[in-house]
Amino acid sequence: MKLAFIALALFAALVWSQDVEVDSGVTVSSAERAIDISSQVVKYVTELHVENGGKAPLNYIVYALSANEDKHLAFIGATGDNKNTALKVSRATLKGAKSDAVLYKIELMSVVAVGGKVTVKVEVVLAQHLKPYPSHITQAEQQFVLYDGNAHILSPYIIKKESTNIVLYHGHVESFTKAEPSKLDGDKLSYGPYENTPAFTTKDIRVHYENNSPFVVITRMERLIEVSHWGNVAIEENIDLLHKGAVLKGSFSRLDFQMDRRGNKQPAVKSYKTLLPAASKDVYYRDEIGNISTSNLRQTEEAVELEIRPRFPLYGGWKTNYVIGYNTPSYEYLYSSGGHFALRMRFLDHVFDNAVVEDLTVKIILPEGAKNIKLDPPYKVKRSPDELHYTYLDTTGRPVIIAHKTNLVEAHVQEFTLHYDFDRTGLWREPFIAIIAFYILFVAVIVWVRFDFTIASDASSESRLKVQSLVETVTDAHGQRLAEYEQYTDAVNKFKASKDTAALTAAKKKIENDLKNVTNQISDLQAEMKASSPEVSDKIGELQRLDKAVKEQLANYQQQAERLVGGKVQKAQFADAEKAFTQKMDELKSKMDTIVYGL
Amino acid sequence: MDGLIESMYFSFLDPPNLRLKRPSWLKAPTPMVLFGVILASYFLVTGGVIYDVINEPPSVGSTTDERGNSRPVAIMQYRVNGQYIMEGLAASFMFTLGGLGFVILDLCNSPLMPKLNRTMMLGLGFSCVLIGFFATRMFMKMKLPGYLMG
Amino acid sequence: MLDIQSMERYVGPVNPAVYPHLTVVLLGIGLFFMAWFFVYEVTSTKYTRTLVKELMVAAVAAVFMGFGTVFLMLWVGIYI
Amino acid sequence: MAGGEGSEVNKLLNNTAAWTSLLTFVILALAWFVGFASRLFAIIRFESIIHEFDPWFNYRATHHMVENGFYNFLNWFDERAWYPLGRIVGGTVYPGLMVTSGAIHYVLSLLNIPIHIRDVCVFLAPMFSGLTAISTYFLTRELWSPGAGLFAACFIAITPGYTSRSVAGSYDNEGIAIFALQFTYYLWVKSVKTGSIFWATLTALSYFYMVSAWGGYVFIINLIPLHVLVLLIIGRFNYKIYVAYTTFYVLGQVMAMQIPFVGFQPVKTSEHMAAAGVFGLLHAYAFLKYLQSFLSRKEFRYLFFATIIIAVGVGFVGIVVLTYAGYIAPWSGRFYSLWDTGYAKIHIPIIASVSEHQPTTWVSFFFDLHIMAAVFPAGLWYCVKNVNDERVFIILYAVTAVYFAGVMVRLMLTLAPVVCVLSGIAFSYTYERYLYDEGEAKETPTAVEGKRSKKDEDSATDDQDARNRQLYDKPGKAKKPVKGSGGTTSGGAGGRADDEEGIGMNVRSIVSVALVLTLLMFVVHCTYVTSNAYSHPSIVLQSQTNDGSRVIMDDFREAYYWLRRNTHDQARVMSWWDYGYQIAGMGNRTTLVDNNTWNNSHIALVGKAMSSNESAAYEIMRDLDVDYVLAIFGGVIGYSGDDINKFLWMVRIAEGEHPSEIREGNYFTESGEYSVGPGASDIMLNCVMYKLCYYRFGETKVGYQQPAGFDRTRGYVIGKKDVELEHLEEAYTTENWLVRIYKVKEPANRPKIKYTERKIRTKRAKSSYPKKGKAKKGVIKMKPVVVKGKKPVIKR
Repeated sequence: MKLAFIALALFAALVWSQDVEVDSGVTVSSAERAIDISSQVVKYVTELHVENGGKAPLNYIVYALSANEDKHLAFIGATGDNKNTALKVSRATLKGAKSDAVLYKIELMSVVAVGGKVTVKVEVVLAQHLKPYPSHITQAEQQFVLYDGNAHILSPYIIKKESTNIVLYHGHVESFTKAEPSKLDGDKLSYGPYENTPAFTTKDIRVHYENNSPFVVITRMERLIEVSHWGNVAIEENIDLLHKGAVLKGSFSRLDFQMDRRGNKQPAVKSYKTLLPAASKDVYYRDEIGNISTSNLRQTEEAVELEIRPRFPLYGGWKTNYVIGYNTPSYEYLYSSGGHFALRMRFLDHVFDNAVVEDLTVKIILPEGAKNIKLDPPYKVKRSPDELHYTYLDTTGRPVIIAHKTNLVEAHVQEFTLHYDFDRTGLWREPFIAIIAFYILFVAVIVWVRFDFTIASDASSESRLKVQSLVETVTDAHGQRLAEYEQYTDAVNKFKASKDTAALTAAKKKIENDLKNVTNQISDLQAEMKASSPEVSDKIGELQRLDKAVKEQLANYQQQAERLVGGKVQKAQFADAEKAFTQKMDELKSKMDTIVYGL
Repeated sequence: MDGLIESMYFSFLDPPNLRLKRPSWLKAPTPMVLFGVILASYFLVTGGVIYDVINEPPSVGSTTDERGNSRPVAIMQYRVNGQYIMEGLAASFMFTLGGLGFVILDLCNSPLMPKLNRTMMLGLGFSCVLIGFFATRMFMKMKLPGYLMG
Repeated sequence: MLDIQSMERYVGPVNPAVYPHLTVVLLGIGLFFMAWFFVYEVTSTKYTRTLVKELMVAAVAAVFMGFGTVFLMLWVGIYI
Repeated sequence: MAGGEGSEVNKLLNNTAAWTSLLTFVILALAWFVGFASRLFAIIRFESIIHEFDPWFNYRATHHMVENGFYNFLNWFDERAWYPLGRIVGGTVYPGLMVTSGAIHYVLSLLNIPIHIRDVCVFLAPMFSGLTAISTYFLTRELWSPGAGLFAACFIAITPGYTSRSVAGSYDNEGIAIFALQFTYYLWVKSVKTGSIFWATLTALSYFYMVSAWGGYVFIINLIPLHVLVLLIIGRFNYKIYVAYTTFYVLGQVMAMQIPFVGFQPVKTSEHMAAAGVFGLLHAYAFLKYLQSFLSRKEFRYLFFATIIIAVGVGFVGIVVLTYAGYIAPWSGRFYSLWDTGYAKIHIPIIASVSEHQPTTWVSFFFDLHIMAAVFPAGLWYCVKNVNDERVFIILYAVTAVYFAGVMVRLMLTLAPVVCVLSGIAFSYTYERYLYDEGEAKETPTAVEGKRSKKDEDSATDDQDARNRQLYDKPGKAKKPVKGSGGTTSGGAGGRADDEEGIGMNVRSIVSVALVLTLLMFVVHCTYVTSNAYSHPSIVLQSQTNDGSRVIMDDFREAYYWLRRNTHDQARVMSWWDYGYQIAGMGNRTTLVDNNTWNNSHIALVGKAMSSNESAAYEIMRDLDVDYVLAIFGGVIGYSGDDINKFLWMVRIAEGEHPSEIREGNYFTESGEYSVGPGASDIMLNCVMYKLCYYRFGETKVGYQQPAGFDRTRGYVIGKKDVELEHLEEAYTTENWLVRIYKVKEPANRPKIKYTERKIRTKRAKSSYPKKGKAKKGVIKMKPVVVKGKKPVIKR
């Protein structure tokens, strides 16, 4: 649905452009045009002072480009009286206009009444408009290019007064078309002023001048933006470069290259700077065969400056490609309120100055479970159907938004906004999956150990295992019993202190009761084991005997205590009785322990 | 079955009445002899004898010092896959010595042995191990002066 | 569709500075329980082992290991 | 629950089985980890990248497989190699490596773990080093005792001899083959012990993996029969061995034949005949055993010798006859050069030219084994002293491996594992003698251990032994006779049966401490060697500036990437064969010769082009439609491994094929040494290689004080400074001149050639092609034909 809409918009913009008419009364009182052809792109900045001398109020004006220029048009924008609001510019046709002029309708902020004035500044960027000539040069030669243009400002209106200033690359000018008054000083070339040029006046001019600025074009760029709600936005740019200047002919000599006096003025690209966002960290720069070790990073306050040196200097006609990626914290670009999120960042980012991008693809990977996604781009882009991307700990896949645009220049470095909804609890799905994975592993182990691979089960090992387990239970029981003894003694001692018989008897009953259970349990085990392993059961029998001994020790200790309480015996007498008791107990216990260990 | 064998095998040939016995000098070597042989070959191989055979290096190298008169050098420096015969043999001797040290350490544990011998052998074996170890280290340092330094 | 000024900037739930500590602690505990689990599996015999205990230990181990792994990934820069 | 856990923990605490298993597990895990970590120096210093030469081909093949699927890989005809011949990759590689990493990659991608296949390849070898450690543990446990196993595992994890081939990024067959080797041996020992078909089958399977992974499988298929044979001779035959070997042999050979590269070699080449012979002999022997039951002694004796003699005689004669009839291929040159060590030097310059095929010096032994080189004989001694079936095996393994290691530096790799096993045995046995003891001796290693990082896992091991002992002694303290409590530690050794007093505690502890210290030094050594000697990608060079900061010279990749980007896709690049794989892998361009040196005459042709003068070379280049010529030149930065230093081999190999045109002697100075300096011969100064390297080098000054044209590697000024190129033009030269690429010009429209020259041309053209017969006699017979399993139809 959305797709259809966008397609429609594009369609409207390109083909089905609306008609305009030009009121002959409207005139341009004065116009200055600055043309910058010092780099690989051509920049026009035209300032039109329009007078509405017609009958009807004026709510748009028309700007014209020659067909040739329009072929290379990358960007066109206009500003009105206040400089920071862009005016809407759209393609238009005019009945009876001369054929090769392409018209653009610039809609004004406010209607200009009859007799009113308005100033409009139109900015046009042409990409790959300059033709290297000669098209092939050797390593030592300079690069010369041709600029084809128009001495006059092409306009459907009569222009009272116009002038054009061309900024050339600082270097030698081979030739330029004279159109009086026109003059060249240094790297400035000026045409005009001309008076009262009629509508659609053209005077073709051609400037043949030295231009050693890099003509490097990004033939293909893929920009991958991966949003993670753990607080990170990862960006990766996949860039193909081609030097579209004059093609290198003959051999490349490293010696000459090293000896070359021209430095950066030679028509080859040694290195350039790429500006990354200020907060970007762990930057990488590589290609198919690994890191490109020749690059260095500078941290400035408003940006991270990455000086990129391709593996080899780029001469005319040489290609290379590389990948550059970095992480940025999410608070730079990601906004949220409740379950609603919005990502705002640049559709195209700076690669190098005066860059030209022929084909840009932007892919935005959102976290798993992002719903009703809406992209609003800064300019018309072509959307491809969304895809799914699977990466670490993914199950249903992450939605990927894909948008294309061709023929971009620096003026296109603008921000898009992407709205989507995301359930914050969905953040915990990855840990959950990890946990599940581990748990499955463990359960697998549990199941595995329960398998029995023996073809013929051998009884001996079976019984040994059984005995072993029984022994363990015995050990437990024994430990329990020791605990019981302790309790017993404690109880008796307590009784000594607080002379209440009731408590003692109560405790005694309980403990004896427990002891009986344990003893029975052990003797059961013993019986059980008699069959399988007699010697163990004998040991246990030994244990039981000792246990009896312990019991009676306890019993007579208790009697002693009672008699003490009853005053039948003296302290001293009781004391040594107690001593005897304790050491007796100890040796019994140690005996038992040895047996139990011996099991 | 056996009858079958009898009939078909011994029907057409009958065992000659000969006394095969293996000659007296040929008897299975005792483990220790075996070990001795192995150890000897180990000594040779680690000494790089095969290397010496193939690209005949001099037994000892020689350099001419600043005063022009030539001095012998024991070790071919800085060349990991190059050596003089003597240096190789010396090194492998050290290896073997270390090995023997361990063997002795083991031997001197046998219960029936007078205290004195035991201690002496212990000392002997122990010193063998240490000497072997440190000597080889020293060779290495002479070979590659940068050894174990960064 | 709300406009962006009305939203606040989004920050991740866990401060990246503590990823290492979390990783070490969680994985440490997780490994302890895992070791316990496996030792138990090795030593216990057909007669002595009890399913409930195994499952309990496994569960604890799994939880800690799971979180530990996730934070390990985040630590090494795999922003899942 | 908590209380329950408490008691549970207590129960575990005094449960020795738990402790041994836990400690074993922990130590193996540590060994794995340390082995993995110590192989990452290259990654940390440089990046995650494939190392020198062969790995690049393996990586390329793996990549191709991952892209196009397994079957397309098996049928892959690589037209970008050996132009114009091409190479049937599927039939000429051991696919195990590619399949392994491909499978890993596949599984990972099933789990949505998007790891690039390159990283899988880079980290494969370190991963497998862990597996090797574990299988070594098992092997040693079978041979001796778990304690020894742990020692061995820790040794193999870090021993340089094995690390050298398995650092991260050296993505080569050996990386996984050593694991396969050890595992096969473990299974073999196991099956000899149990005599069960199950284990024998597993052995065969593991052997199959080994065959698919590395040409070194020949070692296994000869060592195991040798083991059986020796067991027969020393009269240790039993039906376990019979079952084990027959099962293994039949299954193993059949499976081995499934590998396209191996094909019918198992029944057709001499390398495998020993196994077949033993197979037959074993049956004869078993048959006799069977007869013995119902024959009189005399008959039997007679029958015995008769049959044995007949069997051996017939078998031997049969093999010989078949060999001469050409049904069985004779030993391949590479294999043959193991016996006649001088062979390669004389007949196969290509093999001899590879540095890793040089015979070994003592340094390598020390470098790769360190203390183990000395301990190894002790371990052997223990095995010889109380020998049994499987220890016979390890003894044989040791002896053969030592010999091979002596012959080729490269085969140090097969020696390392057995050395680790035996040293593990020696150490654990000695420690059993010197640590097991009532009283304080057992504290020694623990105390020492305290001083050491946990990473140093030797300490972990002996610490573990000591701990075990404490646990075992616990019942001992309970004044109870303990039966077999030491069983686990002193496995078959029975070492602790006699509980000796005698040597004082302090002496014992001194010995133990000293040994621990030597182990510590061993660890230091291993780390040092690994980091300094074996962790260089060799496609990225690193140098220190005088202020200590390091400079990275990335010239190789610069050049290869230039090729990749800025030459047309089908461009054919001529270079010496060392760089073939790299050009194919990184430059993605067609090469004439590369590192699988299967066609000597082709290589010789390239060598001839490099070593003859430009116009002659131009002929060859035109015939081979070469577009670019690539040469490695280190003269500017003093890189010694460059083509000028390799040039003599090119000449030799060329001479082997074209004796009429190339003569080694012509490239020497009058005094007969090899030099490109002023004294160099004209032929030298006019050969293409010289021109490629020194074109316009005469104009440069590498240093202020040096004169122009001073070659840093050679250390003198070059002989001829004004080098003109007629048919070539410089296409690209990297930043440090390390790689120089030249474009072969199209022929001039009207070549004006004087009649005389033309006559010479024609003669040369005639004489440079009749190399058919010669090639047969020369080298081709030796390896490639045989290796590809074809029957060498015409000899002589």
